[in-house]
Amino acid sequence: MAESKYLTEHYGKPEYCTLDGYKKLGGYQVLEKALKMQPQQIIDEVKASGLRGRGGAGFATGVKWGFLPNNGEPRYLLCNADESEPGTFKDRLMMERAPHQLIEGMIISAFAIKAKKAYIYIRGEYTGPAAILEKAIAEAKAAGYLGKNILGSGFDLDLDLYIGAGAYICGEETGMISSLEGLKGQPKLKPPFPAVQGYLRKPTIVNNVETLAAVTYIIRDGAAGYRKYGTEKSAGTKLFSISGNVNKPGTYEVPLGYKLMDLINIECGGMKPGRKLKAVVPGGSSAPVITAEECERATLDYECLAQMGTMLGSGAIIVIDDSNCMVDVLSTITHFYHHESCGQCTPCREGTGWMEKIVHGIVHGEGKPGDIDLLLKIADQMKGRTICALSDAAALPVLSFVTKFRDEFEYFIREKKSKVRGGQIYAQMHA
Amino acid sequence: MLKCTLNGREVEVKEGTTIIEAFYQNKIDIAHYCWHPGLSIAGVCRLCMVEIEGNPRLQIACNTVVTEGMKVNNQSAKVKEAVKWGLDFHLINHPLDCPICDQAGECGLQDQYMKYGQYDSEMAEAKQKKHKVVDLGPRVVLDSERCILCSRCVRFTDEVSKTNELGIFNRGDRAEIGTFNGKPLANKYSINTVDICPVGALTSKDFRFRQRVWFLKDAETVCTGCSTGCNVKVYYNREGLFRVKPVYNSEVNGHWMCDEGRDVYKFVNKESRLLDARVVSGVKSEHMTAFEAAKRVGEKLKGAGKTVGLVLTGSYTVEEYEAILSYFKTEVGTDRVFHWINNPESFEGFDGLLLRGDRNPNTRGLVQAMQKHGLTAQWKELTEALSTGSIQTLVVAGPENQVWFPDFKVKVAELSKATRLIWMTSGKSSALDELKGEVTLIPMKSYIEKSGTFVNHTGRAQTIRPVTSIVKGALSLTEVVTAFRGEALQGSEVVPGRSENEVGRGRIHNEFTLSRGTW
Amino acid sequence: MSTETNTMTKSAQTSVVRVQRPEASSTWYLPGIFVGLFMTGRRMLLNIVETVTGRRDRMPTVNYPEQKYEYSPRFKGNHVLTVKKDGSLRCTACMLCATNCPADCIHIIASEHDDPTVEKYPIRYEIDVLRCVFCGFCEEACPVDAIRMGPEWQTPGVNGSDFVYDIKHLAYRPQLKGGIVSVLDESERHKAGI
Amino acid sequence: MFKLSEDGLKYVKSELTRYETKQSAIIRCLYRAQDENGGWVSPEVIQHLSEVMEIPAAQIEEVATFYTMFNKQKVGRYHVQVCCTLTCGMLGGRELTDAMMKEAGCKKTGETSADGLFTFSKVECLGSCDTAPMLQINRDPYIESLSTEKAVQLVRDLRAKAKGH
Repeated sequence: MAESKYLTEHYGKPEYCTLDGYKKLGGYQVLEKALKMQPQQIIDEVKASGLRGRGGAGFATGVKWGFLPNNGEPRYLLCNADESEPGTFKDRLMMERAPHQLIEGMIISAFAIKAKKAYIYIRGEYTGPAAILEKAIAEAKAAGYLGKNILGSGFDLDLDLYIGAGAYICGEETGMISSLEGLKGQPKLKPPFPAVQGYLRKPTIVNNVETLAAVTYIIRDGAAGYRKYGTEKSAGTKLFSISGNVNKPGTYEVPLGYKLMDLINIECGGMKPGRKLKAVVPGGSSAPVITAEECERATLDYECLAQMGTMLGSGAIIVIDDSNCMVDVLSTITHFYHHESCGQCTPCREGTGWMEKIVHGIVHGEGKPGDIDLLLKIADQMKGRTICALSDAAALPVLSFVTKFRDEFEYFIREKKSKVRGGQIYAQMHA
Repeated sequence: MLKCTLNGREVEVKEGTTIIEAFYQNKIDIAHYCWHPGLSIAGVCRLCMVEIEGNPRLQIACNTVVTEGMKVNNQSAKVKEAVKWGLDFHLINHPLDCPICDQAGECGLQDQYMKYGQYDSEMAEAKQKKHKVVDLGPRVVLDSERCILCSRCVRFTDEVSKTNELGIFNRGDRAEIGTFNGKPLANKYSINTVDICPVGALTSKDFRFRQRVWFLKDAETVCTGCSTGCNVKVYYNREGLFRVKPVYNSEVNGHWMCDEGRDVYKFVNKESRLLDARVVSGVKSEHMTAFEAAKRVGEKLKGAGKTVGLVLTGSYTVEEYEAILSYFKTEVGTDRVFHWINNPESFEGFDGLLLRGDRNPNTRGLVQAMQKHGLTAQWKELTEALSTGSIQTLVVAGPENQVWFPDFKVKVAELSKATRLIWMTSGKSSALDELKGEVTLIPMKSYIEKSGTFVNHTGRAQTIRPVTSIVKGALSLTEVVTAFRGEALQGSEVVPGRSENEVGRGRIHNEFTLSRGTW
Repeated sequence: MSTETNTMTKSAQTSVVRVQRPEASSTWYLPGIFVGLFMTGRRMLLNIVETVTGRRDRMPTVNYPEQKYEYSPRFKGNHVLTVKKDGSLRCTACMLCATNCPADCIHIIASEHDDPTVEKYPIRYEIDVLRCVFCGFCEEACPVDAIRMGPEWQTPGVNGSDFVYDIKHLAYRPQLKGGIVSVLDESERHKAGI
Repeated sequence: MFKLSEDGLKYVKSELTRYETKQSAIIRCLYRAQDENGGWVSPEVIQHLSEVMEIPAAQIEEVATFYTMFNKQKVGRYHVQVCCTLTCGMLGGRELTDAMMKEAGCKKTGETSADGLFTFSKVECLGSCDTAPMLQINRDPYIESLSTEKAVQLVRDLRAKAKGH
């Protein structure tokens, strides 16, 4: 099996960014087909396709759409383009290379869930993609794909772009809704879930860029056509963002169920010369790390990775070779979560800071013998204790790093220097 | 009604009740900081964890609605472990400056630590430094290090006072409560934020450092600051009253009270009280007990008829009005009774939440009593009668809260036109001290020293009980009437000594003191 | 009695020892009186001999008040309020000593300090030494080593007010030579999180 | 005192009605005000916005302090934000920041260089891990696939460019 260009078929063609170029390559034809369908038909098709959310949680999209209450309240569709999970950069590529693909997917999805207003929430740092999207939205509006009575179907949709300002937590759907409401991006209590009470307490569906883009393809090829790719439970293709110590990092689209080692060795050109694979973080920084041996068995689908105690997440694969000190890597991760905790729930607010201080102490040679067990205890108590999953996301890497590479941590605490690179790691060289 | 089981106890609750409300209604302890019955649900302290049968994950009780047959437990080992850790997370950056913290003794962190904690913290890293002793406004001081970011105060200013001064700035463990750019927290309800603060982050400037809370006893009474009649608790010891806090009453004040109402206790303390009776006659001035002075006045009042006038303010109880009005009507023989209101312009005012322009607790009671006795005299009749001299003897009762009578000094001057003036009040005032001519000043009991009934603006009657004695020998209006009649005082109004219960409490306190470390 | 005690304090599982005391009526005091008289007489005679022979240093009695007996430095006598390095009071007016005091003899009035790092300090700190039972609980309760009980034991005075010790006496009396410095300074206090 | 320009006021007014609630306009208006105030959000900026937008100042301050892209302190002309999370951290983002700071003459992050040109921040993942290490200057497009030499050269180039003006 090799890389399959399905969503990314036309990526890299500069004209694909413009409306005309996009239309020439088959764009907006599916929209015409979709607008002739019944909304429920589209939802059923998406349900049948087995499409699962590509943002991280992997929740079945069709099922999520089915949660919307039928009470005649206005509904909202939000596109989550606040891609901030460390290691993830696929959405940026999609928005830069194919803005109209996202817009078409959003119009179809909005039509399916009967939303009259849709937002794309893009992270503030993505000023380039934001400009491209604004232009594309203006083009689509001018061409009548957005606005009143789209293509004579009687369906209205207003699509707008909302820019964030630098907060990881706004990638969480209720955090994003808070941010969109003009508040701090702090997640909201669930229940009520956004599908029932979301943006402005109205039913709201939040989907990832890739998920919404894939809807177009499901309608084009039908559920069966989409299911040609991937496995029974993990259908379709997925864009994987691969970074770290490989020869050709980048975004690759492969069907789900693809072998992890194939992706690293074939698509990414393998490890750097003379280096050995040490570990892989398979789904963005919050996914528990897997060791080189586990990588041999890993296939890129939701089930296999869940079985290994980790997750597919957003499809961000960070490859770590043997030149890296795992304590040092963990220190950047704990710093990240400490910095990004919104500060609402106590276990997360205090726990992320505590863990960072401990790991920081270890990398600066101030570790104490009890630190490892304390880290495990703190991480364990942070799991499942908070409103959103950030606390879990902060705890899981700590748990997995410490248990799977315990020897490195113990060595560091004992010798006050790293086991790799002869102890030459950043924290100690630049103290 | 729904049936559910809390810690193995089957109870019935209304539909839509959250688990924490069910716990509260059934008086079962549950740890929590951010939940407050008068505010929206924040769900951030993560302390009210409960185990629900059939759910592998612990849930927070404040945001989970009870369903039929739900079995909830907050005593399991799993919950206790979670609460212990939840508490530890709260405490790792807490400065533990309990020795100088006013909240010590009534602090949520201390209470929960004794219940769920009692461990040695494993936190060895440096604590987060934040701002201390921040002057937040005219009445509140903030200590950010002690703050646990439960957001109660922020929700209060957003939802109740609707003044939006407070916010949580920054994020993560750098987050701090504060006002924008040092703008003062100066709404009329600001001390409520101190009340609802579960820790010592917000402290009241007025109460700050004046007493440790464990030296204070408390008693429930009614606020006399305005005609709303908020239910309050006063905190006192033998030195006097120290603070006032609201008590929940859904029909009167909810959970809150205004800042000005909290100043009422100051009129009660010895510093601002008239301590003994004074009879001034020309240049001669004589001090005596209130009872003696009242008795002498009574001798002259009896049967004096219409040359006697009576001025009443709305600060007294229904029982007192009844006693004095029937005395004046029948035994003195006058119907010249006048109602003195504090500020005619803003008398009907209302700030939309609690505070009313009528700053008397019992205006309604007075009006009802006067109607009952068929007394209809208007204030201008008094002015006329004083200038014509048809009223020679004037008896004035009140006001107890002189600061809220802006025209107090003007009125004193006006009323002193009477040949003989008998002024009964609990508060001392330079205007009264400077009165010349035939003047008798009689010290009255404050609302904290007597029993009776106040009728608030809605017509709701609320009773008060004597709490403590501050000025010995001061009288209530009822007792004044007894003295007028020359009868002996019954001991009924005397504040009882230490009850058996209190003795018991003292013993427990001593035993704790003497056997430390054994519990 | 012993069984009753056991049921009362189940947590204290130490066994109760029955103490046998002789009946009062069966006790002879006369021999004891004679022993006492002998000892007193012997001491008196020795004192006379030692005075006459000029060996006063061997005498166990002292000529109070000219001569004063020095107690052990660990003696728990008169209270001392310690000071910080700059000479100001160490006390934070937390009132734990007053709370713990079984004789209710400590009276403190706290106030806000100008320096926000100090925050709270006593403007009045009084010990009514006539009520004091010298139990030492105040010293134990103090979280910042602000009150100690020193080796001085004399408490003379001519009227009641002399026995109410104020800050000036407790912290700055001449015997203390400018004040005793607390072992817990500010930085340590912050480290300890107090 | 800070005041928005004519255009800025017009922009804020139009943003206020762009979304369902006027609160939603806070972020965009803060960006605009930050640009007009020389790259940072001062208390005056928030006060002014609060008056123009008729939103409590505390609410705007909450938003301004919550998000990292609003600078609460004055920054240099080039606010260099270097990603130091995970991949960028592994591939030398932190070392690179130190080298750039040394070249620019900044002792620590958040400090503005003496010539007022540079302020450095170590920021969290910017979503360009395949081109690590990378950085962003102000809100301009990313500068990617750096090495220490390239980064130091970048500082020199920017300085030369600023002098040229």
